Amino acid sequence: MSAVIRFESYTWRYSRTKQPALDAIDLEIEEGAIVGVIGPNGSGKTTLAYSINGLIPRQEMGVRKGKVYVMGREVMAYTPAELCQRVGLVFSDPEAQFTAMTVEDEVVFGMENLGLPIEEIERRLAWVVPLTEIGPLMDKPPYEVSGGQKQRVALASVLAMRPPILVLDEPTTMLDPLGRRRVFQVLERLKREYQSTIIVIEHSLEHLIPLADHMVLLYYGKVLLADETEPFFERLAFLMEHDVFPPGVVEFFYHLKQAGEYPADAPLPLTVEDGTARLRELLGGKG
Amino acid sequence: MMKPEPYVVAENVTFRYPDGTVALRDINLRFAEGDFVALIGQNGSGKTTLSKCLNGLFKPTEGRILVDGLDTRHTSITKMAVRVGYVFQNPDHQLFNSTVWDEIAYGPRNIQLPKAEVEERVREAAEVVGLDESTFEQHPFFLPKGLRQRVAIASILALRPHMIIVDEPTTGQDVKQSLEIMDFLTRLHEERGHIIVIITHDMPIVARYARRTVLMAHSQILADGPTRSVFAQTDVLAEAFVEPPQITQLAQRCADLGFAAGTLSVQEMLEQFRSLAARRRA
Amino acid sequence: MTAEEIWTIEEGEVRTPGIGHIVITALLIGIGAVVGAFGSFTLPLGFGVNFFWPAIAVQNVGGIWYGAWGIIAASLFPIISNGISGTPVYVSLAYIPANAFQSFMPAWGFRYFKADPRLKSARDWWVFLGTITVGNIFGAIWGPLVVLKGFGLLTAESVPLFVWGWFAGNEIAGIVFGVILLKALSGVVITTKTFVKRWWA
Amino acid sequence: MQKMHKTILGYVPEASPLYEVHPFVRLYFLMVVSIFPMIIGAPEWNLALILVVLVLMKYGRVSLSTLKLYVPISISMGMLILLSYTLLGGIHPEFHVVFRILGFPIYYERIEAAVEVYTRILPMIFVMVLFLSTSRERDVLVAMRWARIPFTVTYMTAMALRAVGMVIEDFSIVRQAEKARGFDPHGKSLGYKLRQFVMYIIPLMALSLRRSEEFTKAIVARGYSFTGLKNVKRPDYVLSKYPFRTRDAVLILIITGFLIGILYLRYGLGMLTLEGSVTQRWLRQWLLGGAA
Repeated sequence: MSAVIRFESYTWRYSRTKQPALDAIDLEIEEGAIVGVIGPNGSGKTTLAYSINGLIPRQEMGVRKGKVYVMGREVMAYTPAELCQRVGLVFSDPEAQFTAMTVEDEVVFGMENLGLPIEEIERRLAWVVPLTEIGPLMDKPPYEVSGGQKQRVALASVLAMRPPILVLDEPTTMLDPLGRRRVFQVLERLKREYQSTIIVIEHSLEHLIPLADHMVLLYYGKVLLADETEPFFERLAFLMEHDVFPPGVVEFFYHLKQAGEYPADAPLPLTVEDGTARLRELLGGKG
Repeated sequence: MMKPEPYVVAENVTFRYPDGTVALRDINLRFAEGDFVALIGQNGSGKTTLSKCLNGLFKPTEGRILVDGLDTRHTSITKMAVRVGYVFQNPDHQLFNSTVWDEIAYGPRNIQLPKAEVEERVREAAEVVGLDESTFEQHPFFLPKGLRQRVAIASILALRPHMIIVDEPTTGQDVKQSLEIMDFLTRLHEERGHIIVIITHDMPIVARYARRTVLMAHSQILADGPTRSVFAQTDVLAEAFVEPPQITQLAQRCADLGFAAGTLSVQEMLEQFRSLAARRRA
Repeated sequence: MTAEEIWTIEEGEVRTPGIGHIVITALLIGIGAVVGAFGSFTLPLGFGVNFFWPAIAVQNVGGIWYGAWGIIAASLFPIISNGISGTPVYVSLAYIPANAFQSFMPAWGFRYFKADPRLKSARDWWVFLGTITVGNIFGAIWGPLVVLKGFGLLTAESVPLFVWGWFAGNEIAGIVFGVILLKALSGVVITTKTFVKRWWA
Repeated sequence: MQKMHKTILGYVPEASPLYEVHPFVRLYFLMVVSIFPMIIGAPEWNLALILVVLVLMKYGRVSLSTLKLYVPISISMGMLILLSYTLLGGIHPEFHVVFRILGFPIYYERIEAAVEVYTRILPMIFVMVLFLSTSRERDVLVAMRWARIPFTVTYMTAMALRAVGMVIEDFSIVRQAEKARGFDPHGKSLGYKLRQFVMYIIPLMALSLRRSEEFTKAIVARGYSFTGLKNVKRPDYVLSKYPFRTRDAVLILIITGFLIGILYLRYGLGMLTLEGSVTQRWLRQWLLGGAA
């Protein structure tokens, strides 16, 4: 597998701050991987996202050093139009990205910008609308639908442009649990059926962990840890020192492991299902 | 122990928007001294409407709400504001003064308190939320989001409402910041005796902080009781599309092994595990 | 930042019109339309002329902060706000020069005299008051005299009432709201990329 | 229940025949028919135009209750014109005095002129109400796009219309937030009320400034730039959903025909003026008893 995104001692400092938001980071993201990016607010997660699709440096004022390669080419070597066909970005506040009067207009906006023929637009609509389940909303103003629906509309409008790389910046912060689950279901399908490269910035680890192949911990401008998901969470003490609060199941088994009540060589279960099975093994042995 | 007198009593409250949509249907609810309550449920289940009814911004279409013995329908908004404070979700909607000081002083000045008293209250509210003096002359618009939220809370605290409702205090905050805000609300509750109501989607936060949980769905109250027992009602939660925290789910799936359905923390889970394991070994 | 620096483009600084300016223009139209319609329903004199018209502040600060973009917004939003409050479309269209000029005057004045939008010195205040007054005088003459008289809605004798109504409605609201907005938000606006130092960027 | 379309000014049944008409035709109707009253001087013809608009509304199943919103405005406008033409109209010895109010002469010529102006303004308002109550924001955009107005302009219009809705919503939340802090305008002085009222504008503006940055990023991230892609023609998917039919072309021709006809009648044949109109004769009969 090859790196589809590569940061090379990349630094970005906003001109309004003294500290760099990202400080000489090196990071590679493999094609087809789903990568979860976590870390406290102010760690540079959003800066990372914007640096991949060129909003940084184009729409922000600041100082940039080092390189970011997307599909083998430096970000600045692309025109904005070329880049947005390769990297799709979903923002944390869906409302802030709606500028059209109906959901339909919102979803076709990006495709129109790409200059796609009408037939192709229709074909893509036929794909993305059922995928994100926004069919009944097409005629409504995008800002009048519910929070979870808004986020799916935002996702659809980016997916319709068929970017091979998808970056989601806290896509579920504004959502209730059901809305959150449905967004992750869409990502799940994308992973299964389309092998997209997806980068998700998220606080809600519960949903992220079962989906992610890799995890990255950003901490005040530095990449402190980047690994496959399971080994990543084996270093829980380190993570907790850096303000990562694991979901209950992971934490529970971590404590068991520390106390020698769970085999030291067994992987930590990362989901409720996994945890249930492990717990039954532990207690069922003598039951 | 004497049962505390309810501070807020909602009786058969129905609320209809002018366009006819029913947002609340026949709500009966009491809040008493010592309550620290989480109001949970899907978006659109009526949580925010209910809160706005409790502080008199909306008047019930049917039924009535008594706050501190006063009927919200016949009580001026000023009298309500010093009893039930409501912190809006987006601090940007409620910050409109040009300095932090004026922002916090807005409420006390509005109820025409003498100058010395206004000053005392502003200082106190700022201290409680941890705003230091250097911010007083700054423009709220320039502050980072976390601080803006604190200013918003302080501006409500300065009115010294006995009950404080905070709409989604943790949205957009990372886990550490969320815990800080919640710890600070807990201090208000324990040290100053405020009744606290939080509206939230964050179930681990509910499990950790709220002693009582009110679950809403379809404009009605589906469950109301100690958080532990509300989270134990899996079928009701499912009906409201709410999932309890992961550790609670784990306990519930292993209920047949002897775990309590109302397990709220990893610590409780560990204790149960150890006693179960010990029993098995015996 | 001094007032002089606010309006000077440093060497190597690139300022070009961008999407941000289109978005700002659209949002200014949005605010202006709502605030304008609100004014038209509260203290109307008639035909879109009001005794107190807070939307003038959007025209003033829009021009100061965003130059030509603010002027475009100022010209267009009254069409929406007047339309909602029942002013025929051609009357609204004919008001455009008045509305554009009311926004142009402060926009030009602050740039020409290098005044600070945060209203720091007495001079800044004079530039603000002077330019909005000249703008409002023009508007107050153009609106009632050219448009309303032109459409035959007024007699020559009743024009002065409308001239005074238009002028006072704009002048007072412009000072009250304009000063508040400039003092409160200029500090942030001038540091943004969309702030317009010349006319378009 | 009938399926309804939300329009700028309310709801229209989806089955409304007016909704079948291409949005551009509706915009053309607004722009052209609004000119008619400016050409026509005879009040009875302008009243007839109002009747036509009312019939169209009825035919288009537009709820006539939307008109209620405009009753106060129409009345105050009428009063204003009447005042301007009578009490504020000055002393004119050359005119005929109909009666006096507190010694101030009310002239026949002034009343006549007021009636003419008022009956000109009214149909313009009616045409506007018809347009607003049968068009959605999207229709305005489709109409503009169909007319080949540059995309940047139509897109800005779309965002502006979107911003209107957003600002209205913000406005109501900000007011609630003020109330929640005990702001109660009842029984307070005007100055106090005004000061508080002024407060609204800061959060409204501040929110918009914040959002403008997010909007911009979202638009740029989806590939929109001033110039568009190099060598790429921007397709118009939305427009393709609104086919322009022969019927629409015929309607445009009819509206244009009316415009030409009215221009010819007025300036070619000197008809449709106030002078010699039925209304003028009635007014004279009634107010002057046939004198003059």
